[in-house]
Amino acid sequence: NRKNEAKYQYVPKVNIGDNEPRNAEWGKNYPAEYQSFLQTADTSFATYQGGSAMRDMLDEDTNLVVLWAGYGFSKDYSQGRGHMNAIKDITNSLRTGGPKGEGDGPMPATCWTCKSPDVPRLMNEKGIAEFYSGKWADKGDEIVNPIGCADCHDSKTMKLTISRPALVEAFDAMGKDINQATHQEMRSLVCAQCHVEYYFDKKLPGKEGVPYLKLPWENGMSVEAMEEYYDAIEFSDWTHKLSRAPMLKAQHPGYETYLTGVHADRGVSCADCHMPYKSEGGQKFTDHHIQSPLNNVSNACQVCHREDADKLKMNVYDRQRKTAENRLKLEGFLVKAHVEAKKAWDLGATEEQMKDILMDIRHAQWRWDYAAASHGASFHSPVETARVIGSGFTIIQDGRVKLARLLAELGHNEAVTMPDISTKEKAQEYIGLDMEALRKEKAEFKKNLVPKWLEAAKERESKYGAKDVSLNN
Amino acid sequence: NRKNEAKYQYVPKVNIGDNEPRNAEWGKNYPAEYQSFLQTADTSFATYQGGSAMRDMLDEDTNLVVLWAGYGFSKDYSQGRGHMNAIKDITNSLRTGGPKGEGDGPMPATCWTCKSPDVPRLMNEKGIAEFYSGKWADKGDEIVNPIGCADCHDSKTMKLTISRPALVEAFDAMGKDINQATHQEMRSLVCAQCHVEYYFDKKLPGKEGVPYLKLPWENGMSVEAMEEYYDAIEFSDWTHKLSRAPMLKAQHPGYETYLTGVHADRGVSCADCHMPYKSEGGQKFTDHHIQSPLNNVSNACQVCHREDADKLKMNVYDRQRKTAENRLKLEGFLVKAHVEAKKAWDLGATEEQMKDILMDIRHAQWRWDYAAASHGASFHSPVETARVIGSGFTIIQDGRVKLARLLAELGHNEAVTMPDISTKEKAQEYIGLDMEALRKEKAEFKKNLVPKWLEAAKERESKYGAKDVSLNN
Amino acid sequence: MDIQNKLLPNKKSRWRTIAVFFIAIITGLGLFMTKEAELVSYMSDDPLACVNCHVMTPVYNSWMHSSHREWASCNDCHVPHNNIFNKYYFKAKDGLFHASVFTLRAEPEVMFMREASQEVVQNNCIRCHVQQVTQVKYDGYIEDHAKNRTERQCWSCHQEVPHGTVHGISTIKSNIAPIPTDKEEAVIPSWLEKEMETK
Ligand code: HEC
Ligand code: HEC
Ligand code: HEC
Ligand code: HEC
Ligand code: HEC
Ligand code: HEC
Ligand code: HEC
Ligand code: HEC
Ligand code: HEC
Ligand code: HEC
Ligand code: HEC
Ligand code: HEC
Ligand code: HEC
Ligand code: HEC
Ligand SMILES: [Ca+2]
Ligand SMILES: [Ca+2]
Repeated sequence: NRKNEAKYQYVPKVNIGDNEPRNAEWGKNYPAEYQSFLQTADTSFATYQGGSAMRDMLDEDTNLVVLWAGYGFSKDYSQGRGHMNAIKDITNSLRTGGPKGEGDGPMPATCWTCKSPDVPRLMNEKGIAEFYSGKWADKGDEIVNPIGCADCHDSKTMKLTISRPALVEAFDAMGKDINQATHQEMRSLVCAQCHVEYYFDKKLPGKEGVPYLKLPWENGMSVEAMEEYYDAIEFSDWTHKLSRAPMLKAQHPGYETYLTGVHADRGVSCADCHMPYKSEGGQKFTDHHIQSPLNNVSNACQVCHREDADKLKMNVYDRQRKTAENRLKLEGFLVKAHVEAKKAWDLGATEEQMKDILMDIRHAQWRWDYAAASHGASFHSPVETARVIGSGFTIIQDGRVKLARLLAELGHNEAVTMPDISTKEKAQEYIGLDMEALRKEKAEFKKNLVPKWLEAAKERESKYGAKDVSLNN
Repeated sequence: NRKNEAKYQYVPKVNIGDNEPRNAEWGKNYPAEYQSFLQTADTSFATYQGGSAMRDMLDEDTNLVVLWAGYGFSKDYSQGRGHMNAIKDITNSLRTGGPKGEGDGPMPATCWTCKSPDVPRLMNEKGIAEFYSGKWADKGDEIVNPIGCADCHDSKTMKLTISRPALVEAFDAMGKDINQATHQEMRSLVCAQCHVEYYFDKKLPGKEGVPYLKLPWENGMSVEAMEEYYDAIEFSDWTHKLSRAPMLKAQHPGYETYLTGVHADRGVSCADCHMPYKSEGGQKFTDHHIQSPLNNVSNACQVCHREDADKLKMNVYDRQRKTAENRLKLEGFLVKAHVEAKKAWDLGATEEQMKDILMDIRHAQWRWDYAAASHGASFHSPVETARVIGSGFTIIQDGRVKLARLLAELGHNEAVTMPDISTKEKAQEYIGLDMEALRKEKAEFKKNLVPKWLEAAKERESKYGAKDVSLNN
Repeated sequence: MDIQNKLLPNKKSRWRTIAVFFIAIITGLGLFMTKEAELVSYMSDDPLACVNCHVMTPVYNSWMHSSHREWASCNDCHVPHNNIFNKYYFKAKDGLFHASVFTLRAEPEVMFMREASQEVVQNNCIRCHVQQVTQVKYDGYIEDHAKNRTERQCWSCHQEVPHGTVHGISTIKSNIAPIPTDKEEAVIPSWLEKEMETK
């Protein structure tokens, strides 16, 4: 029919192989999409709390340093930027440390999972568990292309496709079949491969020790359901350095929170707002410049809403501000709780006395993080986000009243003195980080190891060649 | 000209006088509107948290009894019902007590202000301050018609009109002129005459002692702006019986919260949802059966939203449930705070030690009430409502941590035992209410005084007569 | 079309017809019309201009209660928007037609859009909703839309947009739509105004 005719009326320049990781190769056939995709490298746009500009979150909000004391995020945490920056950002982040070579460094290979179309290629070549095994540095020469075409598309049909096993396994665990997803759902599910809360399961039967990437969705996607899941398997990401609470880190539960909002309820997909249709020179195509829709209100919002662009922006900011107001207050209480708990330990509190309090801290901070880390959520789903923050307030109030009584019992019946965390530096010093050392090892790693990775990759990719259509068809 | 001709193409049956209080008289000219207005007497519809059915709120949520200890609302508080019930409900409420005659009873005449079209009539006859003067019982024989036509309409032009001075004065205080209101705004402002937060100002220069009805909008309509206003004039509605905090009562800030929601932002008025257009027998008219729109989704919502009625209902319930979840938790903390404060007083706390704590209780409960009493707000403006509840959590956490330290200082370093408030009766007993006596005096009042009122009113109204058009024109 | 043609309308264009109609209105109906129908306001985009004629009150009121009140005025739908000349040409022609019918008191109980008007409205629906009705990606979002929309008028499905399902000039009994000639602004009744002054 005419639709298919139209679909193939362009003349393909090259044959794209399965799991082709090089975005430029795909770009030869789909130049409009590729050109717009390249723009995700841009880092000049900033909004109230988003955009593509580099923003040091620890600097903007020094509470975070204390909340994550003892965990990688207290070293370095920035605003997410466009997909083209994924490899660069994970390489530069102090969280991945300064590995000297294979087997070295703080992070596992699993960290690469959401950063590149080299991932499905490698998983195909090596096997899934094998991909997740070993250190982050072990695969540095294999993973060099930033998030791109093969992450979301089938190279033959260009249909949307799920390239990451974690999402498929999570659907299985919920008793759902991802193959039943509608076209419209796929326009969000390709994003749900990455913009979701995850953890590393090191106890997978048969794969013990491998940090296997998992989405904790078995009981559901709400903040309570995931908490219940983690509590049941007694999982914790780390032990807090001040309070010694067994902590959970929520990482970008963007898809989960989006689902609870009115846009999802009305069938609006991620791609509708973040990848709207675009006309250029009479040609219509999906804008692959994935970014804050506020940089593109006319295509992203005004398709459905005819209000002024300024008004729509204000709607977004309004929801973000109202959410931020309470999120920041909750954060303040959490900081106090950690410091008060530390004081209690210092005064000789027992494990028994601290047990309930630490669980309160764990649960309250989990809720805060679920609301905070799901970056778009204060717009995607402001009511659910507020509910989650409210539940965090509840738990931390219980915890802090218990703490006040415990401290009184230990002889300290007054407000606990709070540290000076007015700058990122002071906060990092307070939690005992040697930033100088971290920055130094990162610099050495970038000077010595990274160039080798790039060279090895270039060498490897040079053998792939381009499969010109005329030669192959 | 012919335009005006058309205006009266129907044949008016009667000439309606200025401030005609009898709805049935208006009904002779406007039968469709009148018939639908009569349906507000119906009390058979109930939703998750609204509807027209009689619902004893103190019974559904016994915390309320404790929160309002020492204040009328702890005696009796029900869900609002349709306008036709306004006179009946204020007469039956235990809050208005059992006056024996003029000058008796707990409530001022001002309480009548939002209950009847006899109010503008009386204000016109007696003067505004004179209307507000004296006891509620003093005007029982003057006010008998439930909320109706003259509250919202000009009798000559049928244009929407503002019949209550408080709203006009509040606009003045904000430096705005209500006469500039657009037709659309009027479709909400007629409601804002009553569905707003208010207080009784007994210090009005020249009218000292008269409980003059005022809307505290001078600094704005947000929860913070009104709080600031009340704090500045050191106003309190009552002193809490347990905690002795100087309390504020928020009464239905429905209009204020509606304004912060997305519907108001898009120009949707109260009347659009609560008085949608209706077709009956080939006639179109404004449905005057003002009620929960969930009893009428097709006219009230589906004009603008194409979703299933069930889905739209779920949207409403979803927002209400998420709000209720945190509102109830905040309520629980407030109850604790009052009981803990009482304990502190019992243990010999000083005014000085309690001062800050009592202000925290005042401010936190004000925020809770602002969110709770604005009945539709969890749908009208769920994000703002959540923000307000969040700010209540913040304040009460501070208060309760201070209380825990104070109690420890006073020798009570453990959780304070909470009273058994599992039923309304137990809760009312705990705060020291003699319900038997209250119910008895009410019964006597209804037996002895009310019939006299009705008779006197009948006598008075019989002299108004009906101004038949044929006789007058 | 070159620049000259844009500035100086082609002889065969509708410009002449427009001029003729303007003259017809001014001389033919003259002062009577001007007064009777608030002619000046009829040239504006204000919906109130249309309610100058009481027969337009039912459609005004239904529009006032429709989802489009905040977005589209009468002229957004009922007048062509493809170019400025066409807009006024159509308005003038329409105005003359309506005015004649009205003056002759020949208005039917239930009006129908003439075919020319229907085309205009259909095009205006599409003008505003072009993205929603033409983008392939909404095929999944709004089922069958692409297939159905081409063969029918939008309002064969979207009956409520914007005049509802009940039509006819007797559908409204108490016509109290705002009147453009009504300059009285106050919403406070005079007794209250007086009371508040004397308080
Ligand atoms: C109705 C439109 C809409 C939908 C649907 C939507 N988003 Fe968003 N998203 C936004 C807006 C608006 C922002 C706020 C951007 C800002 O603050 O600059 C945002 C923010 C984000 C951010 C943070 C971007 C930044 O610049 O900080 C991410 C990541 C994101 N969205 C991903 C997603 C994902 C994944 C989905 C689907 C699961 C999704 N969005 C669905 C409109 C949408
Ligand atoms: C399930 C997918 C997934 C996994 C696994 C994952 N990330 Fe990410 N990562 C993301 C997403 C999505 C973002 C963008 C978040 C946002 O801004 O909303 C991101 C952003 C980042 C950024 C840029 C922002 C910042 O925080 O400075 C860095 C660096 C990063 N990740 C490092 C890591 C490391 C290190 C690991 C392993 C511990 C890891 N990622 C594991 C999905 C993932
Ligand atoms: C393969 C993993 C992956 C997939 C698939 C993915 N993302 Fe991302 N996304 C990321 C990572 C990682 C980042 C952060 C990159 C960085 O900061 O270096 C990111 C960043 C973003 C940002 C922030 C951009 C900015 O300018 O601030 C948005 C918005 C976003 N993604 C939306 C989406 C949407 C919408 C989809 C699906 C259509 C999607 N993402 C699919 C991993 C992914
Ligand atoms: C994060 C996910 C994601 C990535 C990465 C991505 N795409 Fe897409 N792509 C989409 C989505 C979503 C659509 C819309 C599909 C639909 O609605 O059927 C799309 C559509 C397309 C289409 C169909 C035509 C059109 O414009 O709608 C082409 C061709 C395409 N992409 C090419 C590419 C190329 C080339 C790259 C790499 C440079 C790429 N895509 C990277 C998600 C992605
Ligand atoms: C594909 C259609 C579509 C797109 C694109 C879209 N929206 Fe919406 N939006 C909706 C629908 C549908 C609703 C639900 C209300 C309704 O049923 O009319 C909604 C609701 C809203 C609301 C009210 C919900 C709330 O949180 O109060 C706001 C505000 C909003 N959208 C803003 C935006 C902004 C800003 C963008 C662009 C970033 C956007 N929308 C993109 C369709 C869309
Ligand atoms: C967009 C539609 C909409 C608008 C506009 C709106 N409301 Fe509502 N209102 C609702 C819905 C839906 C409910 C919830 C009814 C329920 O819970 O049964 C509600 C509830 C109420 C209630 C409680 C009714 C009950 O049954 O408990 C009152 C009182 C109320 N609204 C008054 C107002 C006033 C006054 C305004 C304007 C200032 C207004 N509403 C504007 C839709 C609306
Ligand atoms: C500014 C207008 C206003 C004033 C003044 C006012 N009310 Fe009301 N009253 C209302 C509104 C509006 C409702 C409906 C509230 C709702 O359900 O959302 C109501 C409801 C009621 C009800 C029925 C529900 C219930 O609480 O049992 C009673 C009884 C009542 N009021 C008594 C009083 C008394 C006694 C006073 C004086 C202390 C008073 N009112 C003063 C506006 C007012
Ligand atoms: C003269 C004062 C007054 C005016 C004006 C007024 N209300 Fe009310 N309203 C009340 C009172 C008092 C009640 C509670 C009556 C009762 O419970 O006995 C009430 C009850 C309600 C209820 C609850 C009905 C139910 O079935 O539960 C709704 C909804 C409502 N009003 C909406 C409106 C809307 C919308 C407007 C404007 C179009 C409006 N009101 C104008 C005083 C007023
Ligand atoms: C709580 C406020 C309120 C009360 C009480 C009220 N009305 Fe209305 N009335 C309205 C509103 C709002 C409109 C719509 C006006 C508009 O949009 O111009 C209206 C419209 C009307 C209209 C115009 C025709 C129509 O149906 O739209 C008539 C006639 C009318 N009302 C008669 C009455 C009569 C008779 C009563 C008493 C039985 C009454 N009203 C009580 C608020 C009220
Ligand atoms: C006169 C038009 C109109 C009426 C009547 C109306 N709405 Fe809306 N509604 C809107 C507009 C406009 C928005 C904002 C979103 C947008 O711009 O599409 C909206 C937004 C919403 C949203 C999303 C906001 C949120 O809180 O998430 C919901 C849900 C909603 N409406 C439900 C209802 C229900 C239920 C009713 C009936 C009680 C109703 N609406 C009546 C026009 C209306
Ligand atoms: C959103 C588009 C839109 C707007 C705005 C609009 N109309 Fe219409 N109008 C229509 C459509 C569509 C019909 C055909 C209705 C039908 O046949 O069911 C129509 C029909 C009519 C008719 C024929 C009589 C009838 O009842 O069908 C009249 C007269 C009319 N409109 C006048 C007006 C006036 C006056 C206004 C402004 C107050 C207005 N319209 C605003 C779309 C619009
Ligand atoms: C001078 C009085 C008058 C004014 C002013 C007026 N109308 Fe009409 N209109 C009429 C009459 C009479 C008819 C009935 C014609 C018939 O169907 O015989 C009519 C019919 C219509 C129709 C249906 C017939 C058709 O043309 O397709 C539309 C649409 C319409 N009017 C729109 C408008 C709009 C839009 C305005 C304002 C810009 C307006 N009218 C102003 C008197 C008027
Ligand atoms: C001047 C621009 C304009 C014109 C002309 C117009 N619309 Fe709309 N339409 C809008 C806007 C704006 C919205 C509201 C979008 C939103 O939710 O923000 C809307 C909403 C809608 C909706 C969704 C709400 C509903 O009522 O179901 C439908 C369907 C619709 N229009 C159909 C039509 C049809 C059919 C016509 C022609 C008869 C038409 N529109 C003419 C601007 C227009
Ligand atoms: C065969 C029936 C049919 C025809 C003809 C039709 N539509 Fe629709 N339209 C629908 C249905 C069904 C929906 C989906 C409504 C829903 O979401 O429930 C819809 C939805 C819409 C929406 C989105 C409404 C929303 O809620 O966001 C718009 C805008 C719209 N149509 C405009 C048009 C326009 C403009 C035309 C004419 C070019 C048109 N439609 C012709 C049936 C039709
Ligand atoms: Ca996690
Ligand atoms: Ca008050």
